Amino acid sequence: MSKRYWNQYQKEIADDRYFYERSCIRQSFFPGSEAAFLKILREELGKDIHDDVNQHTCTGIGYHSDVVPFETTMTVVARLFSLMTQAGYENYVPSCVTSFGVFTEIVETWKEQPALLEKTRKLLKETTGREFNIPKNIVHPSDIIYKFRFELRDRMKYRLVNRYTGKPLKVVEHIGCHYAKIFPKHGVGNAEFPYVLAGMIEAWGGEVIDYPERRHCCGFGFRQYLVQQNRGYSLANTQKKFESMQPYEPDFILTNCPGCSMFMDKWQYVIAEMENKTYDKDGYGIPVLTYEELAGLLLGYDPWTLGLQLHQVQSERLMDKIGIPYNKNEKFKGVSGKLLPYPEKPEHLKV
Amino acid sequence: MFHPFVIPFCIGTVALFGIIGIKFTRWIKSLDRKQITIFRQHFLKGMFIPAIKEMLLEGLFHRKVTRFSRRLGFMHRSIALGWFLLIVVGFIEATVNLKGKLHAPWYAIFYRFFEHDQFTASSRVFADIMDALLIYVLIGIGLAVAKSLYAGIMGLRKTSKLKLFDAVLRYSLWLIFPLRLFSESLTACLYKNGGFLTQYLGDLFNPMFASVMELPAWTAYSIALGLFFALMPFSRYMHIFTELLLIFFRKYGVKESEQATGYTKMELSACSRCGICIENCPMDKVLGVDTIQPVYYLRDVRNRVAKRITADNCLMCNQCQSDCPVGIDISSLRKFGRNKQELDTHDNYQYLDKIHSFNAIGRVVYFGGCMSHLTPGIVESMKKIFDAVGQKYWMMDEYRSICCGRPLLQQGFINQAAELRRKNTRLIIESHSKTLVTSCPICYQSFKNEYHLPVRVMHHTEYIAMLMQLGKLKVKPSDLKVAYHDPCELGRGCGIYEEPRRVLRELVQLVPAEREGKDSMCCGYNLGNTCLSLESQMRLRDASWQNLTINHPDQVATACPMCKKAFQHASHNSVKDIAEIVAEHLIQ
Amino acid sequence: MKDKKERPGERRTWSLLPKALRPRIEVQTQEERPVVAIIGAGPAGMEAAIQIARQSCQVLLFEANADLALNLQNKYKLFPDMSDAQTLAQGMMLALEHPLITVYRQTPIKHVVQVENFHWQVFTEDNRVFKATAVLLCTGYEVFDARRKEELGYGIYNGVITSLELENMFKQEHISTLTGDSPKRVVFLQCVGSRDEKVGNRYCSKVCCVTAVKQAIELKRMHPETEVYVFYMDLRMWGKGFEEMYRVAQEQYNIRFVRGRISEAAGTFDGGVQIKAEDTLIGKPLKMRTDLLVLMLGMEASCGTKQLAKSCGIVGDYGFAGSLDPHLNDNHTHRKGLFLAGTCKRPMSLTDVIADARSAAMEIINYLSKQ
Amino acid sequence: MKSFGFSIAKPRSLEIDGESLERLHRLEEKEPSFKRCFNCGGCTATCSAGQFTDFNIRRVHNLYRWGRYQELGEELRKCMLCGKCTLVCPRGVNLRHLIVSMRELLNEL
Repeated sequence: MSKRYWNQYQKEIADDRYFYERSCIRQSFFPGSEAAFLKILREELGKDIHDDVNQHTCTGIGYHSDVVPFETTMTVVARLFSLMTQAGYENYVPSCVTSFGVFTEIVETWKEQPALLEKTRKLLKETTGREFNIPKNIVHPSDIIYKFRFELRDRMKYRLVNRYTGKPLKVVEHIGCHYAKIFPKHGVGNAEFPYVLAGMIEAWGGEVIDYPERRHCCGFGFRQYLVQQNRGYSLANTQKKFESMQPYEPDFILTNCPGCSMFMDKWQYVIAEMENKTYDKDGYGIPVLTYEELAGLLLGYDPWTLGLQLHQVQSERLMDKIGIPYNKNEKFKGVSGKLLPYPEKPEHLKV
Repeated sequence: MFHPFVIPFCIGTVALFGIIGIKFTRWIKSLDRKQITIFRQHFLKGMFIPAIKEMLLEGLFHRKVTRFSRRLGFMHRSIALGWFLLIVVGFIEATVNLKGKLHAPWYAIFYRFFEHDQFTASSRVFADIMDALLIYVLIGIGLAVAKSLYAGIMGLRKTSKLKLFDAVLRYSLWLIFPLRLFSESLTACLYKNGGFLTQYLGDLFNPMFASVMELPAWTAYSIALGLFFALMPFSRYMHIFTELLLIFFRKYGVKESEQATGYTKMELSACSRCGICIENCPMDKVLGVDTIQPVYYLRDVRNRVAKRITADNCLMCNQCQSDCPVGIDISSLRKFGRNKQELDTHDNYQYLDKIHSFNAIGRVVYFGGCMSHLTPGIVESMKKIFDAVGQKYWMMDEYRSICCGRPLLQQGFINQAAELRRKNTRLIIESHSKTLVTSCPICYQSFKNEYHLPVRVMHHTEYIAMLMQLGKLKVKPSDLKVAYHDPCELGRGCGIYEEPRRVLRELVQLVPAEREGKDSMCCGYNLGNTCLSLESQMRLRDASWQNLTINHPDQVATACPMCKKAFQHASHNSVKDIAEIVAEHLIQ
Repeated sequence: MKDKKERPGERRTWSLLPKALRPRIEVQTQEERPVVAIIGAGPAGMEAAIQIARQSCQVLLFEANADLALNLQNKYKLFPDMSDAQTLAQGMMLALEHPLITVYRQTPIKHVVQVENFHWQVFTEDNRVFKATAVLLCTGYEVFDARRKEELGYGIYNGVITSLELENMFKQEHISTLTGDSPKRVVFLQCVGSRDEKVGNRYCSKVCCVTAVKQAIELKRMHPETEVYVFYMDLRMWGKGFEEMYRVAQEQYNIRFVRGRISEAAGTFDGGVQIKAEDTLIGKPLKMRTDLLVLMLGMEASCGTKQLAKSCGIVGDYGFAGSLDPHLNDNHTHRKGLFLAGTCKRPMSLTDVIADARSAAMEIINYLSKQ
Repeated sequence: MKSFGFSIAKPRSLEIDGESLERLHRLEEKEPSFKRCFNCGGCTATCSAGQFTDFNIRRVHNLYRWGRYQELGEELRKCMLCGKCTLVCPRGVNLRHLIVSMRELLNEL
């Protein structure tokens, strides 16, 4: 019975042949994540995933900040779809949850209002001379990792287990609002039981923390953080989540949205510097990982290649708990092999 | 004429007058400008003789105490007057003996010790007079001892409680006169210079014993006197001198100001702690609260240990003030104790600036008062009365009311109260009316004593009484039996006792209450006390109701919306405001 | 035995009186049936009388007024089923015509006295004495005197009426303001004289909430165009069908419920009433002009209840008669053979009164069977 | 502490767990009848100051109940202490004493 009900909360995730679209901000904040995703898909799972050189923004941030009108967004998105069509793919995989939200929203809009689709086709044709097909399947990369979580588990070197105590690590999972709150049916577990990250954590040996503000927004909120005077609201939301999860003493936070990873990470620094308050016992903060970084870590990839050193809250203590080896000296070694200068240390947050 | 044993007495006397001098100077210096101006204005108006007269009446004869209880008056009078006469007659005796030559103060006090040859007829007479006076004082002391043992003898229910220091002083006072009797008797035994009493007692002593004991006895007498004098300025006995000063200033029109001044200190020291204020205090009588009465409150203030609750937990019904034999302005002193300087802010009521006056030339301004909004019966009756005599009126607070400010003032918010007074004053002055009628005794008291309004202020009972006197109101009397409840603020507060009764007598049969007039019992809803619980208020009200209905009236009349509400809340429908009774008896 | 000591020499005192002044002892010796005296012929007294008589006991039913069930007869329709109050009263009175029931109208009772362990004597105001084995007090309630809340303007402004007066208007099927117009707006105010420490009544009168809903619906039925507001502090829809009535009042009759107590009423120049309250749910003071302000009066112990409870030594809270305990012995008092039923104990709805009267009847029958 | 040009916005919801209710307990001690209030609004309806302003004494003491002293601000200064509220209160709450006590306790802030 319960299984039958659970089936209603599943979404269709394509098996292979993906068209990958990168995120605007992730490439600068978590540059290792997308590379790790491609590596995992190609090398661990042997999938065909296309990473187009001509891709561009989906306008999501501008759209949600009321800067870019909907028609423009639709046309820009149509160009992305035309790239996919040109490359001969049908399964669209946007790295960013905001993009995912924008795509699903636009595709749903076109379904309801075919006139808008026609208009968009016309606009794209007039401006670029391109044509496009609507993707058959739009999935988020976390959906794909979720789909193959057991396959990946079998290839993993490490488990989410505290090697000192032998107990599962306590993990806070946080799903981007635009993943399942806009069009619930497009998320695994819908909006009621989002399972995409929890599924990974459980499959890989960890324990999901169910805390009161689990479904609360991370505070990203576009308009809130873009205007400096409004940032207090953004920060207040993040703080609310931290206050709520703190008593459960989570070992780390797992996210699937670029904004959430960034704000839950960086605001910890801001709160520490403003109020001298951190949310772990020792004053280091709670590490925030993307699902790709986590999968990469457990598969045994080099943490510095994954880009963990670029996070605000550092992950050494977490890696120690899992038992992942890392070379301290190579933490800030650039691609060229030269050591980069160390970042400035915060006043209150320990690193 | 000197002996070393007089030294304690001398020290005490010098200390006494020195300290009193310093204290009096300080107090007078710290009078505020308003009080000094009034004093100057009255100075040339020949108030001197009446002032002295009252000082004598009160200081020596204790007229007001006697009015309260003759026995208590006798006690106070015998000590004060007796002692005073002892000093005066002693001085005359010494002067006569020295044929008018100057003599040291101790000479007259210890006259019998220094003068042994007292065999002339005149000196015998003096000795007998002095003995008689001594007996008079001793009777007083005896009564005081008895009172401290059993207050009921003096017609008091309770006597004020004492602290150690006061106790030492009291015992030294009590000792003075028995010691004087003892010393003089011993001297009389040795030198036969006593009067009828001292000689009689002296003859009972063994001369050997007398010669041994004479000097120690006189020394003890001197020490008792010196001790009492030296400590007196720091004790309640300071009242003996302060009362005189207070009476003097009061006769010259000086009153308490809004803030404590030197006059306040005079009043504080003028309390003799006779305890009369405990007697009728409803807080004690009905609720058994026996720590807040003026006698304790003033003591605590004097000793700088007064707690807020002592100042706060009082109805401000003024019963004690009306009973106080010294006439201390207790309500003002209590207000000073409630001063809320730190809370008392400025510019609180700017929202009232928008309110505009009404041109009421030729009209009466009618101010119902906040509470009258909850007793619409009073307001409607007043309107009926105005209409009946064809008097046009402007009801200032018909739709919304600005408080008169007295409730704030009573709780020690001096600035805030003043702010409300300014707003109301502006409205009243701008209305250009000549008469202000109010239905609320609290507002009435405020308008009359705290505002300085250029209009005639009347309580509605006064107004109705005036209308009746002028024959403007046509009423038909009935044979309803009515008891009248004097509201505290109207009766004891403003002295309006007669007008409401005059009005009622024209209309109905007035039956007396058990205690009325200046002894009327507070209904319990008085705004003066913020700390009382509803339950306590109800107990006070029930006591007051019982007092009113002792002669089974058909109806109880009052003249205050608060009192009316209080009685109405009990299961009694038979309470009416005078205005309502008048309106009901109008001939249409 | 204890009770005997309380009034010693009750009989001897009469013998000292001249014959003419002595109470006439009316002896009821038809048969050897136990006699039950019921004081108060309201719904409780009548229902108990019927039930007890059906069990072959003799019933003496005393009523101070000339009419029986005055409070009930003053009603128009009954909640929650809107049945006719008259019909119910008539039905009960018909059932009273039972050979074992004797009804004494206009017979106020002065006091009741226990003379022997199982004997009671009932003294009427006109000095008659009746013997009974058991006594049942059904002396009922009276409504709160609205003049004690002067701020609400009852007796001062014509637009302020009580729930009883409105009920009377319903009976005459004519609702109007003093000027004879049909009211454009009517405001009901709950809890007048109940839940009010100032007048000494802390208790809830239980029936006013639903009565206001009932009256509001009736009003709307007669005058659909009238705006009706009900000001309440809590709406206690505790009985069967009450909550449903409340819902109907909201939905079907568009009666508006405002959570706030009216604390002042003042007359307006056109003969209406202006009320002041606070809509506590939005936190703003509210002023409103209305043609009629209906005060939902609470229940208080009636004079008879107070007097008899006092003379029998069974005074409970607020002057009501006190039962032994509220669960198993709610009809008993601490005096043997003295029973209670209905609103002489506390405010009750008519439904509860009738149930309570039946339970009292049952208790009395049980008591008599043990003698 | 670093300045970022913005601060953490305070939540508009009542966050009771983090608040200290010590001041409320002290008020309840000073004026026990406060606890009896059943929020009928009679006080606000009759309030003299409330006829001129948006002063709402019931709201004020509910804010106090939850420790929202900032929102209370200077509201209580509008009160004229006339005592109508105390007189109409069906629960016998001694509002005048409550107001003075609240002002005293708030003054300590």
